[in-house]
Amino acid sequence: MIIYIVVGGLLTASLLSLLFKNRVVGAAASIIAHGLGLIGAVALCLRVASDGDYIPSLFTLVDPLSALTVLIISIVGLAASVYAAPYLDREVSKGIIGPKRFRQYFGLVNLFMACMLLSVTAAHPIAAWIFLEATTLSTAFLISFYDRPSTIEAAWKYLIINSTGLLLGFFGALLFFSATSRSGLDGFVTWQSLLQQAQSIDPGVVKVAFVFVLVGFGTKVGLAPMHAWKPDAYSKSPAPVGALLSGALLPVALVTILKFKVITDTAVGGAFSSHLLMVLGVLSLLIAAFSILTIRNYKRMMGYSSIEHAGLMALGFAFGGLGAFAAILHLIYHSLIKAGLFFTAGNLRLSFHSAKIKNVSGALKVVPVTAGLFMLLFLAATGLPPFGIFMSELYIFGAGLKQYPIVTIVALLAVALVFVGFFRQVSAVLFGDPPEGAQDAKSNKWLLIPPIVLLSLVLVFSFYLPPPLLDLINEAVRRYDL
Amino acid sequence: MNSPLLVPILITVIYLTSIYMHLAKKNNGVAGLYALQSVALVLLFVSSFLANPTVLLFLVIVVSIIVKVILAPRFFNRLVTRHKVKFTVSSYANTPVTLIVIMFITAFVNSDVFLPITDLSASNSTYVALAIAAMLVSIFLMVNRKSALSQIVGVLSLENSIVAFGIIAGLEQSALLQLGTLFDIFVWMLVATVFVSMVYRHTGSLVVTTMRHLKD
Amino acid sequence: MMSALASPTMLIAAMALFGIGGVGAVLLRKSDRLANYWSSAFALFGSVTALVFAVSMLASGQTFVAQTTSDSFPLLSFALNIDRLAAFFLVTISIVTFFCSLYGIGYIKQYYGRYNIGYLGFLYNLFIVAMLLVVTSSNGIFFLIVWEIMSLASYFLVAYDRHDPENVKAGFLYLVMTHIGTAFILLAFILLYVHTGSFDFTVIQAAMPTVPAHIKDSVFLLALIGFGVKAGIIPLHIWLPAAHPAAPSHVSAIMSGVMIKTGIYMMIRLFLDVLQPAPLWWGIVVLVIAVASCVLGVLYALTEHDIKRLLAYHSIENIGIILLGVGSALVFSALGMSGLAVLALTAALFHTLNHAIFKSLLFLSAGSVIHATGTRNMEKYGGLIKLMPATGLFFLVGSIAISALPPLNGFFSEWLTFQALFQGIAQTDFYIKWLFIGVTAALALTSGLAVACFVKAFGVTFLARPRSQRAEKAHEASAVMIAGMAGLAVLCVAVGVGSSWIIAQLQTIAQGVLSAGDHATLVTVTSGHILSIAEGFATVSAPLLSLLLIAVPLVVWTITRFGINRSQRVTTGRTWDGGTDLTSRMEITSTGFARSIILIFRGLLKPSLQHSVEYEDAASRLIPRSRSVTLSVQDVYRRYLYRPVFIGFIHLSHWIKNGIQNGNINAYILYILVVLLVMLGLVGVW
Amino acid sequence: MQQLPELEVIGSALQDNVRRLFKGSLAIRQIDTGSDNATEQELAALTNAYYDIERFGIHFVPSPRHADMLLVTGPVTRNMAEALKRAYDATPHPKLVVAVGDDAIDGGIYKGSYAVLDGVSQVIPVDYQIAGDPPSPLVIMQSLLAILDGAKKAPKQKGQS
Repeated sequence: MIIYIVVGGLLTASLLSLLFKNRVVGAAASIIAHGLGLIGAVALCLRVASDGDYIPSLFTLVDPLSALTVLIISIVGLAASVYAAPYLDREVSKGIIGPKRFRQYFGLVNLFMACMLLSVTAAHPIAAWIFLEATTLSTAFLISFYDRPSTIEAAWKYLIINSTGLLLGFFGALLFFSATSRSGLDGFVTWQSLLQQAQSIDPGVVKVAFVFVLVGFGTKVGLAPMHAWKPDAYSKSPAPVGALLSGALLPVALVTILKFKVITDTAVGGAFSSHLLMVLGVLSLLIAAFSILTIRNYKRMMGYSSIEHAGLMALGFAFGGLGAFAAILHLIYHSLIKAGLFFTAGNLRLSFHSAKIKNVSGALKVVPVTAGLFMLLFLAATGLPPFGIFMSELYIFGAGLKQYPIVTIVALLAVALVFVGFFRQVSAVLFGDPPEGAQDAKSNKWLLIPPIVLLSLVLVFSFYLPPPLLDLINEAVRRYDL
Repeated sequence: MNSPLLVPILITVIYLTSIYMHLAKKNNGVAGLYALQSVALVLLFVSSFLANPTVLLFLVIVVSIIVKVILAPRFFNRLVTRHKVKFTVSSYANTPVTLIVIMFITAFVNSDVFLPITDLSASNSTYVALAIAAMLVSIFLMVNRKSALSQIVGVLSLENSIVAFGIIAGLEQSALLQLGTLFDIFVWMLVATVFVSMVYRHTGSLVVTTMRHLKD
Repeated sequence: MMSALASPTMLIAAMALFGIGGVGAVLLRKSDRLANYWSSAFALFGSVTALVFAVSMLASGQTFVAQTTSDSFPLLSFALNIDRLAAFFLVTISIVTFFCSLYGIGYIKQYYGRYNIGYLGFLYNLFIVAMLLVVTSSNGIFFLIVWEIMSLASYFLVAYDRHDPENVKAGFLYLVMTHIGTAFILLAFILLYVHTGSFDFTVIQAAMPTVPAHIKDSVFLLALIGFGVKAGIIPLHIWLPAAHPAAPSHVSAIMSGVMIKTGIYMMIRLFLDVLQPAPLWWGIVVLVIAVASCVLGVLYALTEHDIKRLLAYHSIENIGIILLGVGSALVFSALGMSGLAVLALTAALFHTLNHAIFKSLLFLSAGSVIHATGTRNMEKYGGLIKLMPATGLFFLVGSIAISALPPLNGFFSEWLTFQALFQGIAQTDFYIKWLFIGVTAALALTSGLAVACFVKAFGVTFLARPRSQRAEKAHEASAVMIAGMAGLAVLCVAVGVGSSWIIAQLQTIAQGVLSAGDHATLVTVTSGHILSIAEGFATVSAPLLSLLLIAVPLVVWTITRFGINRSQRVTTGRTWDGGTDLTSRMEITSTGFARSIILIFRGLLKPSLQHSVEYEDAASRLIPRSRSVTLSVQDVYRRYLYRPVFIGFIHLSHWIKNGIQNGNINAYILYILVVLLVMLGLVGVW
Repeated sequence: MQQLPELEVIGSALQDNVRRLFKGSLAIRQIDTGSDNATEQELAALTNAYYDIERFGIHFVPSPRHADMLLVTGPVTRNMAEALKRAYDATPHPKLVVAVGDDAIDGGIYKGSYAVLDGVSQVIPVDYQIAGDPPSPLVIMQSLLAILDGAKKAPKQKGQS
């Protein structure tokens, strides 16, 4: 029931913000709904950790990995909605957007959240697909939120590329049913039944199907070379939307791929999917690394950073074993850190009125707290200890080195290059003399609390994983790594 | 599949319409071809319904007709008339090259790679291959054409071919999910047409190549 | 009593003290003074505690092992292993941090109101804690975590004075280089993990016989590069001359004095301990790198006129000298000459300790000079000994020590290194013999150049007349700063005089590292002070030598004063200037001093010599108005290695980015189509 | 050719004195305090191949630091007074100061000019004077001999001021 209540709450919040003109109502309603969502997610995780899969109805199936993803989505979602209210407020006061846009924002964001939750908990692959497609639709208007030519361009690319990708994914998903439809299960196939039937699917079909699924959902994850929409969409959308796209939507799509991967692995062994994931993972890492080196816009940099991390996770799952464990850890860390980075980037944008790196400098002088957070989150994102991504990257490389030395070494060097590029840009943003007209967003502390909370959370998880969380991760690894 | 003659004709229609979309010079023509393709798809549904009549499937057929055959082409035509963009913009490859690429795609689909899939429905393997070819040709439409409208139609045609593939290969889903899919597509269409309008408003044309400002 | 001091509680107490100092400083950040006093005081307490702990560990000879495995993360355990080697490095670190913290109390005052002192205190304490943990950790992951924290803390300290864009750039270069180094270390540890199944050094060591040789070789090379970056070996040194000057001077002292030694520590730990037995070529590689580092390091130092960069290049030189010891130890142990290996390692360890002491002394006194004059450019100094006599004296002591002149500590470790090399020449066969002959020659050259360099550094800075207004108004450092420097200066002398005893102690440490028994003793100390190598091959007595060096001048002076020139009357007049007034322009400059040596080595240094003449009348070019000669030396590695690589990457980046992310949506969809078709094509393969 | 013996005689007498008083080497610093160069010509002639005074142990040195004797020429212009004083200070004890030429003694033909101080003795204590405008080399040598003879008789005479 939990999940339905949460989704119901989100939809109600969506409706409320669309119906009421008062912008406080929408914001308050969605923060409350997201807060409820987080409570629900924690409850769900505890329940799944103690009792195993949670199956409230025919349509919903929450396994450990889904529960983890729900938790991540809820944390990022709550942080984003807490951040969004003061952020949009400030944009309204600067005249960037009209006051009426609040309604649109909160209406769509709640819908977006609901779709993600439904997609990741759906028992049926096609249902998961339907809700994933629905996220594309709800976010398209969020990306074009500022209604300028460039945002329309970004949203158009997002819409077309993702729709194409998702339809390919749909086709791949259909192919997975080739076994089940004949064995009389007719129609309502869940992930579980599909997995049980996996042995009976023709290996040839499974392979082709997985290629389609990987390319299709990989588009949504943002694996190179299907990544092209990412820098555009991330840089043109409002900061909290970027946080949601990177911190919540990416895990949802990745988890969907994993669910298909485990079926594929059961049918044709692990090597096939691993090799494909590895190719895309390394490609993502390399393209991201080289792109970040000379990037000129720090919000686009976030996009490439997401691509890099998606590549790392793909590698982790491809290597399996310790790598899979690390990849799930990485998933958690990445979502929290990247959301925090988007928030600090949003603060920078509010203070400097530009996302171009050449227009931003001396942030340490103008907005010291934001700049400090930006620095720390950057260090966390590029895998410096004591932040957890260091551990997860170490494990991923450790898992891969023996069997795939070249892939691992290339990945390691690419990660180092990402650090160099990222650091180059961060250094340019933080130090130096600030340009004229930059002012401290004197400052609504609610613009700072979400990234601080996320950073603290990462720091806590970097040293200590609460036992239920660890159980969930281990159980997920057991299930998804064959 | 109880009507052995009908299916081949319908699937060929779907395949051919996806090719003609490459060649059409007018936007209305592209919309019309989509309507034709959708009719063929609906007829495929009907043949499936005749074999296995259920209420939900009937509902699917009705909704399909409303969304794909009636609403979608009307949206497109209204877009065309409102923005006075009767002729579609050019494509990257000229007609012979386009045809050669399509030929290669079709040949690729008929190669060994897709053997396991075309064998899913042994009796209809040629038509399964045609459906897949229609898919890839639709994607190629999005690559080749510079018009925003063509890209939307490309996505929709891709969807049509996938559904057609599902019907022929016998991979039909629970009708409830098909309704969900249809709903998605319907919303997608609304969103996409709104976006086409926005694109026109901001760039003054439907040429997607004008949208090349977001680089690096 | 001893066992109480050597208990791990002391170590934990030290860490806690640093922790209180760091966190307290952040909490007290509103008041600059309080934050400074608080953090420095606790750093002092922490250093003393750590020092007491480490010394009593060494004295009692015990080994302390502790381990806490992490519940959350597999393979990670917070494992400490404090053997004699680790304890020795603990001693070195805590001695230096003690005096630097003392000095810092006074030095930090100049940052009041400009920067946040609280964060400085936090980072400073964090930096020290991380260093202490680096030399004690015995789990690869734990090590990497503290290693990176150490790098990160020191990065923030380098970039602390952030209003100077040069410092920011230096910090960038430093963190990038150190991060790349860490990537290599990471790879080395992962490689070891893959082949031994553990990140624990003890487990790895136990499993070493099962590791294939090529893996060991790869680990060696990776670790050499990775730790070499931190140690600053040539050609991985480029961050060092940029970063060390950028940090506040007491931090530079720690970075140059001990942080770069953590790289040496890990090389000793891995090459001579964990990865043993090692093939011969490892030692040869290390020796070659060591020679390059010491010769080039001192040459670049000669060309510098930035006092801290000069000192930083000397750190490279001294790292080279230390590595000569380590490399020889590797060669000897590969040849089965464990006695010689012990001798060489003892020399390396002793030089590590000595360099830590005199280099931090030099950095601290350079810091006082910079504090007083506001510039790091030696051409703007001059005559400072009259204005800041104490600092001048300490700098002189440091200079004598680093120039390896008796009776200060530097002499004895370099002497010991020479002895190890001589033994190498004497006892090895043809090829290795010639290797050692070359290496010895290089070390001799280095020593000579080092003396020249410090004649220049001391002379140009402290002698003659002030060459800038700031130098004329220089003032002596404050009392705490003098106390910090004085302590280290006294240590320079004390370690020099007591070198026989210390070498004997270090020898037991070296024996422990190389698992060589007492029989492998080449260094003997007879009658308490006479140090003898290889049964009388060479002997030296530090106390006698010091006595001699004090007595001879004393005697000479006495005889001249009271014997020869009894009736001499001394009058003090002004300097004879030939009738024209003396100006600072008549003095020799640091560039002028070094010019001839630079020109001798122009093949290596590739200096650029530029003459430019300005004429009164540009058309006729008869009467020059001014004539200037610019002699500059650029780091060749930077110009020919790092820059091209960096520019290449930038070009590649532009190429990839503009090619792929070209803004055309049709192309983007084409990528998807192509990937799809290619992958489908590959289905048959996999 | 008749003069040669005289030169040799004076020279060897000088050499004897120099050997006795200065252990074989008398170092002279010549200071030009604004002379008309006539005296300098004659002093320079002392070192030419004909007189070659160096063979008798008398050297002209570049720095007063090395000098036993200062040969001061010129009427002491105002600008040179300070330099002369410094050179005198820089010369170690014991030292001999000899004013060479009439203008060095009392200003000579420049006497009374606003630009000169009328003689070396106005600035530093003068021990001996060699008259002449200019004195010839031989005269100078003879005078030097006389000076050294005088110095020999009264060795404790200096060391003053």
